[in-house]
Amino acid sequence: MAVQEITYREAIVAALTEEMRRDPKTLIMGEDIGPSGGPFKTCQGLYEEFGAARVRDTPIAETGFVGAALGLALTGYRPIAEIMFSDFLGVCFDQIVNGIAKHRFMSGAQSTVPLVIRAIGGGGLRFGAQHSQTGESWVLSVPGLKIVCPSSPAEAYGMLKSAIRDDNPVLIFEHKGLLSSKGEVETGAERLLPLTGSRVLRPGTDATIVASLAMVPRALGAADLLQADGIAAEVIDIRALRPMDTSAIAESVRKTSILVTVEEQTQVGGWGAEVVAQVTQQAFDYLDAPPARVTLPEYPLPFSPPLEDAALPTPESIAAAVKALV
Amino acid sequence: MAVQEITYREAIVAALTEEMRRDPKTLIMGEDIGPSGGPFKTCQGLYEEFGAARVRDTPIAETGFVGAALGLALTGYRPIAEIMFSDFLGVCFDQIVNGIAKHRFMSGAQSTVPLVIRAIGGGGLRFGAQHSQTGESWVLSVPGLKIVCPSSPAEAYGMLKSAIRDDNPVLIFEHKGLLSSKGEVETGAERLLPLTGSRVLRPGTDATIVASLAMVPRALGAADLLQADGIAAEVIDIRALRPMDTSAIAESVRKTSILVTVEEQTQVGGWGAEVVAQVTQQAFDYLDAPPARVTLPEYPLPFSPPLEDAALPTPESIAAAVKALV
Amino acid sequence: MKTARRGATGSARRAPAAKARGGIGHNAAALSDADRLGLFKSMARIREFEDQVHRSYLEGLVHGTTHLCQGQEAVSVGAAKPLREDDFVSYTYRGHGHCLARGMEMENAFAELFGRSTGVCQGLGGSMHLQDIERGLIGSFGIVGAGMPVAVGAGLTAQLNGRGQVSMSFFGDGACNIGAFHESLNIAQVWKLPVLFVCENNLYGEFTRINHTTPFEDLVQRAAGYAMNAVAVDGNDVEAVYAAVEPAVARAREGGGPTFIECKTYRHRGHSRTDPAKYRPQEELDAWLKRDPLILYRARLKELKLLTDREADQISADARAAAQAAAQRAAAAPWPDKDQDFMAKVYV
Amino acid sequence: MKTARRGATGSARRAPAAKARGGIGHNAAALSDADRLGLFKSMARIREFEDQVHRSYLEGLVHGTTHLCQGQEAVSVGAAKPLREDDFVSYTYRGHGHCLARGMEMENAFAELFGRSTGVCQGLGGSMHLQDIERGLIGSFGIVGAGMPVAVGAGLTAQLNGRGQVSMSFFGDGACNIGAFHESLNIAQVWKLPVLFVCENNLYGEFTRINHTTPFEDLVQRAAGYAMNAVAVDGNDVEAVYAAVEPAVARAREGGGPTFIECKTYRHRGHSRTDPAKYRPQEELDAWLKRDPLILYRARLKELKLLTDREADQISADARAAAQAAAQRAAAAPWPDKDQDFMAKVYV
Ligand SMILES: Cc1ncc(C[n+]2csc(CCOP(=O)(O)OP(=O)(O)O)c2C)c(N)n1
Ligand SMILES: Cc1ncc(C[n+]2csc(CCOP(=O)(O)OP(=O)(O)O)c2C)c(N)n1
Ligand SMILES: [Mg+2]
Ligand SMILES: [Mg+2]
Repeated sequence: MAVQEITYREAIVAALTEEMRRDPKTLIMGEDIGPSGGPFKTCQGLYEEFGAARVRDTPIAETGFVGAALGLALTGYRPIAEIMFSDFLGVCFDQIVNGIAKHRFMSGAQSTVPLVIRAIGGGGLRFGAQHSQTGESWVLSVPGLKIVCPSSPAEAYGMLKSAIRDDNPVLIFEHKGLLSSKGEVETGAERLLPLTGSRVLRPGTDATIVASLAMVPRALGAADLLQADGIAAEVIDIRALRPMDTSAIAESVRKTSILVTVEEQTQVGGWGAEVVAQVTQQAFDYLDAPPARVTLPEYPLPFSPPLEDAALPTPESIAAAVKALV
Repeated sequence: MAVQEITYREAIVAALTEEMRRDPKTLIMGEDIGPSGGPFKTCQGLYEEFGAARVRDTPIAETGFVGAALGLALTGYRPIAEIMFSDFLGVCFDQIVNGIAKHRFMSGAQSTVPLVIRAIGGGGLRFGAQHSQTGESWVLSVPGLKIVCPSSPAEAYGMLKSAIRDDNPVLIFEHKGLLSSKGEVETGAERLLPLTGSRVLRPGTDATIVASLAMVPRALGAADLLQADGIAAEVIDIRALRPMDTSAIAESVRKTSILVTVEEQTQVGGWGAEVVAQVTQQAFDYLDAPPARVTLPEYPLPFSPPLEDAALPTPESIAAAVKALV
Repeated sequence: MKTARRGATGSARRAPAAKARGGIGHNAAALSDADRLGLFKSMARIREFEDQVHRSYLEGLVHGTTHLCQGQEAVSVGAAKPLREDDFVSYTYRGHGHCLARGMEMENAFAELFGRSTGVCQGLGGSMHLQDIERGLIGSFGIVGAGMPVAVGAGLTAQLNGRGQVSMSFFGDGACNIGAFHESLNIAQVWKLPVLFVCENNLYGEFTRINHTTPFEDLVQRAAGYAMNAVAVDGNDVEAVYAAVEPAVARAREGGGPTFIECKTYRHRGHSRTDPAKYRPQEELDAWLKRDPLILYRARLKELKLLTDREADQISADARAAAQAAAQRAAAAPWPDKDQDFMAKVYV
Repeated sequence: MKTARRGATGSARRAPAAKARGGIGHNAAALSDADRLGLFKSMARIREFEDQVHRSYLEGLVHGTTHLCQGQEAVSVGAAKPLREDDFVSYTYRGHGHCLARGMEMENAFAELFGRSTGVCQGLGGSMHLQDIERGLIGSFGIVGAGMPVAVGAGLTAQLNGRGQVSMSFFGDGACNIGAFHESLNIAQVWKLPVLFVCENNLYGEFTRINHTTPFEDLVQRAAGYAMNAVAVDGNDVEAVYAAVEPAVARAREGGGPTFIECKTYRHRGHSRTDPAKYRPQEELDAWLKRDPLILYRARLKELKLLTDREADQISADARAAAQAAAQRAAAAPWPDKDQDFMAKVYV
């Protein structure tokens, strides 16, 4: 019950540990998450505390264990599946989009599907095109899922706890570039965060910047740069992509009249388009300029460091996009 | 070399037949497409003409044969893969998004990936939530793919021919609700259609309606209804989703000042958002009202006929969306 | 009583030695006369249900498509027999038989196919997605193979619960070629889960015969790749199915792990309602029609003096009447409300 | 010459009878002295390349992660030996050895790992994605199992071309548990494709030992599920690998279909650069280090009087110097142009 400065990684471990203590029906499955604590150490200590029955090293078989999570959820358990790299969601995509997401609806709401899929993604670490994707765009359109994207230790902790208690399937996109980032978290408490809605991180009156995951610190960096130029940017972490609630973003835009979205995905098919479309709908008369989107380019992420860096949004490129509008 | 009134299904068969005659390196793989001609008869006669080596019944193993298509493409063939229902793209998603789409780029442009995936999707036929999806939203964000959506026999024919000749991976989303629809097609000719850009189907001055696949005839129906009310709607078939070129749509909106998109997918994550965002960008000062989107609701498609019908956009609901804006 | 025909394959040969009780090869628990009559009645009920679905289809009541299981009733019924109420079952779009064998009400099943509010899934699922979670009918999967990992998960639940439950997964011969099959068998075997993999080998996946898609017709051989206990059985002989499944279930309940059970059978009709099934050799069809599981079992019960022809006819007639009446009631049920709160059906 | 150790498993027992020429079990084509020296040199080259990658990594030149193959060189080299220039090879993120064994230039390989414009993939791929389409190196796959269906496709090309080409797919023990593996083996067997499935069983998938993820350690058993010709071999004995692969390749060239070849081996280092590999029992590691394929083959060549210790040392020293020089040149190469036309790299 103490407010502590911990890392995003530690926040994940704390949330998992606390929720697994709280409810014996929870269990976690994934590759190399047992004695070794996970390739990204996001399951550190779980095996020691909860044992092999509830902390399960799986074969390399994402369809198998993600599908098994559905079976567990339908029969009384609350499984958590770890996908080592979000990129691997491709190999179990069917289970997620046709199975997990639709099962309850197709049953006429007989069944509930209380499960969590944690997928660790993101670029900037020179992992190349098959190990650097965040992955949200692939599932953004899938009804029946809840999709959240924690950008800080507090969110990683609070949203993961909520996700585990939620009776619906929740996909959590974690970012490996954030794992060592630090922030204050009140662990051991019932600090649950909602699984919908966005969060204003920095108030401002001149422009609204909406970002997610590792783009959030970069958006905050952009706000600093803009501040120096006398532009007060409001920074919002969209945080939850499905169901998507953009009312607070529209509210902000009614004040700032300028909207810029920042995401670590290609422009076409990203959530930025949805935010732009919804906000244009809700705050049309308030917009001073067409909303802008800062995204990845429309090609796979290159491996070479200077090319990867050039492909990713930066505080500078975000600030430039804002300045072009105000 | 004759202009004929043929069905969308026959247009597909004609394009496949002609291109397979033209290039002995083409071949087609899929489930039950051999002697039986395919569950939707989209491969009728191919087996008889080209034989078992080039018209290949596969095991139920989409990852296997879609991955094999990549291997064929990398080694000198031009494979075409048929996915019986677009919904099944989920089981071979990884091969498409991490393999096929990225292979050339990751190779430093050494290799080319000349392959076509035809996926037959769409609702309205009471097939339930796992056999009624069109599927474009899942792949919309994937760089490296070309994605096209033919809405008429002429497009099914011309775009499929272009896709087969293209040296890039092309995903074609066909719609099973359109298979029996008829239209004029000049077969036997070099009537290739481009794989980017949209097409104006009906000119108008008061509103721009952009639709795809089975929503195109419905959008045209809406234009008829609007006409009766003195509203001249311009109807555009977006036709190609990736790379997306919205310049002609923006051009239209500069004239009409009103934009309504219509798609058979959920709103969140659909292409409509991208069109809205791009057009808002390009024609901001011309818009009289925030663009509207007519889409599926944010739940899986229900089986029961009245519920499925209520979920799908109709000429009436499209016309109503337009009227709310003009 | 017949015992299960052992698969004459390497996998069976190399299967772990049968345990004293519950191992494959051990005689199944004996069936009483009442059990036997029950098996026949259950098969007749499924047959008449499916025949009624076909008639209702022709009347325009069944929407979209539907996948009937006439000819395969002995599998659903024989395999369901050793199950307890608290066991779990997953199955496919061709799943009416499995649902009925577990006691699903005909009326609610018809109503689902008709898209009515009284359907088991309130009309949201349809023919391919009958579900009845209270009866352990955890899901009917439209994507080939997709139900198998889910059954593995239910098997893990069973193992963790420690109450001797089991999970049974039905799937076709065609499903044995897809990745989900492989991952499921491997995980179940590595974790020693109480899962029964019941393969209904009806020789066809849609319009394509097994020899075009699989290196052999005896799918029980697949189990060798997982060193899994396995057995092949005449899937048209309901008692043979029972005799193969019962010890495997008993073994699973006792912690002995999964079993792969290949049931050789045949579907009388086409793959789905639009398929006239012209791709099948007439002799093959004729041979299998002669081995109709209802005809076979009727003869057997007659031989055992448990059932006269008249009684058997009466059972079928009663089932037919019940199916007709249920379909009629279902057809009279209201359509679901278009203005209902669908989002409450998506999320809890 | 050693012959391949036959897998003492059912699958091997039940494998189709070996054909007169090229069948498994038939002696491989004899190796000349020059061949043997070539095998040793090729292994030394890979070893020194990987050791240099490690040093370059410590110097900050290798970005992201990298998966080294020290200890597994005999597989890459022995399996590559019977291949022709026009054959196809697919492999994984642990693929440096396979590329070098097919003649990839060290400098371009280093440059790729260093993200330079002279890299085989112009810096767009990285360590996990070395590719050289001209050498038949059709792809290095980062997703476990994903290269296998691609190899099947290349095998279909080979079959259709009718020029006796083959397709070889390298993958790990862990990959044997994923769906793509299953679908690939089945399709290759049903279509009788000239595909060599070379499993590098190094006992670990990342940090997890095979016994936690697979029902047995002799992965050759998997082949029984496809009735596929199969053989298990000492993957640290380069001639044994060759002797197992050569007849399988010959058989494939002649239309005899695919073979599954399990090579038992071990990686000396951790899974990837951040992994100290503490999860492995010291005795296991020690035993395998003693069976280092370079040590084993050096001893063998000495025994055959083909190589003195001095000559062997010289070969390694030369390879080390070559690797060092190549790395140096690669490190001096320019970064790729940030303003290049990337879209031209995506689409033709
Ligand atoms: C992944 C996937 N691919 C293809 C299909 C289309 N399909 C539906 S049933 C079927 C045949 C299945 O055959 P089998 O497993 O033998 O079951 P049966 O229909 O004979 O009961 C196919 C190909 C599907 N539903 N899912
Ligand atoms: C589908 C998928 N799941 C997980 C991973 C992460 N991963 C990379 S390598 C690896 C272990 C693979 O083991 P094995 O096949 O034995 O090959 P080895 O690394 O030993 O050469 C894992 C789990 C991946 N790349 N792809
Ligand atoms: Mg079948
Ligand atoms: Mg390994």
